[in-house]
Amino acid sequence: MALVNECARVVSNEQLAAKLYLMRVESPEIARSILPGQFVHMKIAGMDDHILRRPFSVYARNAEEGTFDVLYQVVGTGSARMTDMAAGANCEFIGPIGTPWQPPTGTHRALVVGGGVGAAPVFMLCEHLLASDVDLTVVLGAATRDALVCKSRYEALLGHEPRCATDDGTYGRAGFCTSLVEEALEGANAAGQPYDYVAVCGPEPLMRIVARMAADANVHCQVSMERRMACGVGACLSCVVETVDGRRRSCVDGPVFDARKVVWA
Amino acid sequence: MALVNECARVVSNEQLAAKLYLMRVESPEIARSILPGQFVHMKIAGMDDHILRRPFSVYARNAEEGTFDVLYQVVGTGSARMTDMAAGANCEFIGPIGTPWQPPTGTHRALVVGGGVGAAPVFMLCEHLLASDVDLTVVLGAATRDALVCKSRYEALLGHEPRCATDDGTYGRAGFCTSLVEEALEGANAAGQPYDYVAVCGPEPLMRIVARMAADANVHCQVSMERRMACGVGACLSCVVETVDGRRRSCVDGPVFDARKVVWA
Amino acid sequence: MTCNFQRKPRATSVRMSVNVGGLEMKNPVTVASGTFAAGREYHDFVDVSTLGAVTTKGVSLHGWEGNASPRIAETPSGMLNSIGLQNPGVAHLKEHDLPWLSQVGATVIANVSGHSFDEYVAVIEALEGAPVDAYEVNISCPNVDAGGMTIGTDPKSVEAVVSRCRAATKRPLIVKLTPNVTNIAEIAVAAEASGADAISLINTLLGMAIDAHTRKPLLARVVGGLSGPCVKPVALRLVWECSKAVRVPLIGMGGISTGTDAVEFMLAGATAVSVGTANFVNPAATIDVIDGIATYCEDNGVKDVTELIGALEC
Amino acid sequence: MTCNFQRKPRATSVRMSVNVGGLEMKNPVTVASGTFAAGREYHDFVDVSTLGAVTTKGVSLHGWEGNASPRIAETPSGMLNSIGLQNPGVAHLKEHDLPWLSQVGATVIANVSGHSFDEYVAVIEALEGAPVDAYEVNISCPNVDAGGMTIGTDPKSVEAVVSRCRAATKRPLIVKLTPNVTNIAEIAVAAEASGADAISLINTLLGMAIDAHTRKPLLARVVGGLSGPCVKPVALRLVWECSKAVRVPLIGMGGISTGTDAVEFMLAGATAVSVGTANFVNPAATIDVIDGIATYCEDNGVKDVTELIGALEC
Ligand SMILES: Cc1cc2nc3c(=O)[nH]c(=O)nc-3n(C[C@H](O)[C@H](O)[C@H](O)COP(=O)(O)OP(=O)(O)OC[C@H]3O[C@@H](n4cnc5c(N)ncnc54)[C@H](O)[C@@H]3O)c2cc1C
Ligand SMILES: Cc1cc2nc3c(=O)[nH]c(=O)nc-3n(C[C@H](O)[C@H](O)[C@H](O)COP(=O)(O)OP(=O)(O)OC[C@H]3O[C@@H](n4cnc5c(N)ncnc54)[C@H](O)[C@@H]3O)c2cc1C
Ligand SMILES: Cc1cc2nc3c(=O)[nH]c(=O)nc-3n(C[C@H](O)[C@H](O)[C@H](O)COP(=O)(O)O)c2cc1C
Ligand SMILES: Cc1cc2nc3c(=O)[nH]c(=O)nc-3n(C[C@H](O)[C@H](O)[C@H](O)COP(=O)(O)O)c2cc1C
Ligand code: FES
Ligand code: FES
Repeated sequence: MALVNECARVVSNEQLAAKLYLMRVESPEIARSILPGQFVHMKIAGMDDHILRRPFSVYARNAEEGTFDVLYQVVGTGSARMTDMAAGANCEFIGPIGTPWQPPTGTHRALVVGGGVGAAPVFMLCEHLLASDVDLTVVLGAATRDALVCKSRYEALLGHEPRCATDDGTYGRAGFCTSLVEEALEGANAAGQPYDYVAVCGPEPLMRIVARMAADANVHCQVSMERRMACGVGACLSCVVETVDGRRRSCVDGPVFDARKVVWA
Repeated sequence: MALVNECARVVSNEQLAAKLYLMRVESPEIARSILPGQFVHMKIAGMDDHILRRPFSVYARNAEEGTFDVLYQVVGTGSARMTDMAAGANCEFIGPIGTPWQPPTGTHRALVVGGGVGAAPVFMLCEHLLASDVDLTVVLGAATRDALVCKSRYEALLGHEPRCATDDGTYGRAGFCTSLVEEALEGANAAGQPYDYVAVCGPEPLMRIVARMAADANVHCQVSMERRMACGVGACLSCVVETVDGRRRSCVDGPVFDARKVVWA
Repeated sequence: MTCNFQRKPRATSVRMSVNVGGLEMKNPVTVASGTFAAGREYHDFVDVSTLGAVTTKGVSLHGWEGNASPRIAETPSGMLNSIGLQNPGVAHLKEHDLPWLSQVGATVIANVSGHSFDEYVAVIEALEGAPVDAYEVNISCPNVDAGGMTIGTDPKSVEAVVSRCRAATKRPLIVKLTPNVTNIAEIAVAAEASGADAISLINTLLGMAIDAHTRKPLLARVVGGLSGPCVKPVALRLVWECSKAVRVPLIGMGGISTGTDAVEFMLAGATAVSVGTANFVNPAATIDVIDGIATYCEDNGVKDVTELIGALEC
Repeated sequence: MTCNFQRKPRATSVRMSVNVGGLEMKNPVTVASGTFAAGREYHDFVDVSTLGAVTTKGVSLHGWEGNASPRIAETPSGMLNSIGLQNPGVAHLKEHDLPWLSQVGATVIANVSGHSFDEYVAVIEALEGAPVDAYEVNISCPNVDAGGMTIGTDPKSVEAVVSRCRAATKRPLIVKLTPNVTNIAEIAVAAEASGADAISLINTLLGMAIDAHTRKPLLARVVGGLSGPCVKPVALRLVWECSKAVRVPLIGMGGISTGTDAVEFMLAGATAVSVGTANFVNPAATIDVIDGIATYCEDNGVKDVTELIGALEC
């Protein structure tokens, strides 16, 4: 799929929780062609002294209406500036970029883990897995109850609640969601119905631990690696990830990598 | 009068003609204390890669309501950005800066000349002269009829039309307003009622010619010199004007200078 | 909601071609090495055969793995990078990139790196049979410990490496200078005297960024190279100084994002220009720069773009 | 609609004082010479007696008239200036400015300029009886033809001028370096070896801006000095390199606008910092920087601001 630089229009941009926002943009080319796990590289208007684009995963898309959603967290200048963008504002996206999630062919049971805003980049994967009749377990982690902003969409998709953990115990399991992951893996093994695919997106320590657990359980695992990016299209080598095959660009050789290939920091 | 850096609020901001806008801001301290000919140094929000402030003369003020007006022309990045500022927007002004117009004590007849947006910085001077019962002639020049945006305010102030010239002949005298100035000076001399003060603000060639005419007619003349400014408060020496007394800062030793002191480029 | 696919420069009556020390370019715009890979990554946005030339990422003999991450940081109107010349080696370039560039019809400048004088020569020798139109010898990379910038700051070592490269090829030889020197004219003169057909500048300014919160540098390698609009005033000054010091043509770069920026470099004395960091912001920046130069020429009655070279009035 | 009149730093429990080569500063923040005149122009906004020190505009023996206009140009996240050290001479400083500074209770660093080694010494001698707390010898101005930067780029002339200034005074002697050199460490070592009590850096980066439309340089003098946020990465790198090369304290500057910027310079090795171009943007920038440093210290459990000096982890 060829990359495009699409001049898009903000459809809506609403706050979901402290520092968490959902932006919907009209961007038909990208909406049409983006695959689960791919991302867009956004030029945020009006921050002329900050020259670089910002990469964001696509949370969901509506190919017919030509829109896609980005779930974003305010962490710095660019994401703060995004909160000011009203419906009708213009912005540019390069996309669709990167490797999509690739469940092994013949996957029957999959475990999908999203930590923090990492819940967004795995949502389209879950849609895809369900459409392929895969038996799906979803684990979501967040710092606190209010930050579990993707839960309702997952509920609607799954027909039941995803398994949730909050660091502060205000919802679901108290503590990190890795304990839920461990239980899921063990439970499946005990039931003689092991997972054949784990996908995880979230903070790097979370991904490292889940990758380890999956390896121990002998389940194929993919992770989505974030790096600071300049070009976002594979040209500048800003964004490399250490892998057993050497340094690989997270923008186009990833962001989705086979977890066994990643050399964790 | 001490300088302040006032955080002000835009009250209105409307287009008057091609590339000409009028902005009214609420800025009580500056509105209260500014004198005719002084200016403000504006920090335009949201152009972070353009770090310098922009100097603007004050066109009019309302001390009671705490507002003042700036008439501005779109010439570059900053002035273009200003056109986007809606009512309620914030901006910062340092002011009131610089030397005011100083008609000699005992002035009876004054000639005031404003070329282009230079019509604005002399308006408060005209108010002051009329309040002091000075016999006042106003000459305005502009490129074309539509650019004579100050005419109606002058009409209301004077009770009659100011003398106007347009470069393209679409209103008043065709050609540069210097011919009107020459006629006024000669007429006054011929009538044995010479002017005792000429004030001129506009493009430097205009000011140079009017200064020459005033000198020839032996009338005290003041001019308002614009320079690119960094600090705007007299500290950086960016803005010097060549004078017979050496290089002088246009921001605080000016912008209003005795025309005979200026060494024209 | 508009997308442009594989843009090409628009038609113009202006004569746009330039000759850079024997290298014919259809217009004065190439890309800055390391910001455009070997063109393929930008071919969705820009028909790379329509550029004056594609300058490839720096290549060494057997390849280098570059520096640790993080490798970039954003700074006011610019960025720092410490990629460290990661590259898979000259054989890979010959096998994978040059055939593709040749097939799409691109003019190619191969940017050459080395840890030693011998390595520079070996890379050129390896490329002599390959479809390359000119070499750009990078003696100015601030991100490697041996070779790179250390060679480019001393006229003696500049002479040594340039004359050896000169002996290795008859193709146009461009020498790329670092701005991190006291006296650029002295370096440029040394390069010219040793056989350079053209000089390109600037490589990045050495800089550093710190995260006050973590008390750590933002780059794993601590220091890196500054590029983007913030360096434009320094780059223009160095191009102007070089243009007064040497007769060979110059390729100017440093913060060029628009046609107007490019015109400024040409007025300061550059025969051609490179677009670097701007590609990251606007993937079709190269075409916008070419079109912008054409517009400037049309608006100002310039029939041949070469009229701009060194036309600064001062 | 708020105005602040003559701001002072807010109260803090953090120990804010620093000693720069014998100069006691109540906090680490002074102003960059030439951006604050002798303080009076900013006293409506900032109580200048509350600054670590006021560094005065460069002064020569009999005064200079500086360069022609235009003298400034805006550039991406920065500005160029070619003021050319316009100043009314040391007698004027002694008569008009130093008494005022002394009366308001300011700590004073006098920035000293000269066209010759003799002139630097003569200016210092003229100031020896005056209320000055330290000298900053500017061997780095890019905007004058004689003296200035030409002295500051060669270790030999640095040694010559610094040792002569050293002999002329027992007061703290700060030497201000130019960034336009290949090897800053070599210059800093020369200054230290010749008796400098402290080193300040950076002066401006030499740059240029062109108006493509008129085909003329934007500065009458063609080239000028680049300052503001755009130079911060270069300045930080040079401070860090100097901090590894010398033992004397450093005053860091170049694009500092916020407390966080100042902390970054201190982490890189500066004992104090100067606020320059930022004053033009925000006339109370100095106070915001002091308060910002205090906030950083409070938030990070730093009881004494000197704990920050050189505390970069890398
Ligand atoms: C492939 C990919 C997909 C992403 N998807 C999402 C998403 O769906 N939702 C979301 O909220 N965020 C996502 N991110 C992270 C997002 O790109 C950064 O939060 C954003 O760039 C920060 O910009 P800023 O200007 O607000 O922060 P800055 O002011 O630039 O920096 C603030 C902090 O964020 C860190 N940071 C900056 N850029 C990155 C980056 N590219 N990766 C990681 N950390 C960074 C900086 O080191 C700094 O600590 C993704 C990143 C990548 C690489
Ligand atoms: C004391 C004073 C009073 C002024 N009063 C007014 C006023 O009432 N109304 C009005 O429209 N303009 C006024 N100006 C001019 C105004 O400051 C400039 O038009 C403005 O700064 C341009 O900013 P910009 O970002 O739009 O243009 P830029 O993009 O910065 O530059 C565009 C062009 O304007 C020129 N320019 C930039 N700054 C100045 C400057 N300070 N003086 C002269 N030319 C400049 C540049 O050289 C360039 O050619 C005044 C200037 C001064 C010094
Ligand atoms: C990410 C990145 C990688 C670079 N790699 C190289 C390189 O391999 N060889 C080289 O000569 N210059 C390299 N450079 C320097 C650029 O070619 C150019 O000289 C510099 O970035 C200034 O131009 P710009 O401001 O337009 O980017 C690199 C620059 C960047 C930003
Ligand atoms: C308008 C202006 C005038 C300056 N004059 C002097 C001077 O007289 N003496 C001097 O040592 N440095 C002078 N400088 C350099 C500053 O002191 C400082 O080193 C430089 O601007 C970098 O700091 P900044 O980015 O915070 O401005 C001047 C800088 C500017 C912008
Ligand atoms: S961001 Fe440029 S290669 Fe990945
Ligand atoms: S603008 Fe700084 S002295 Fe006038």
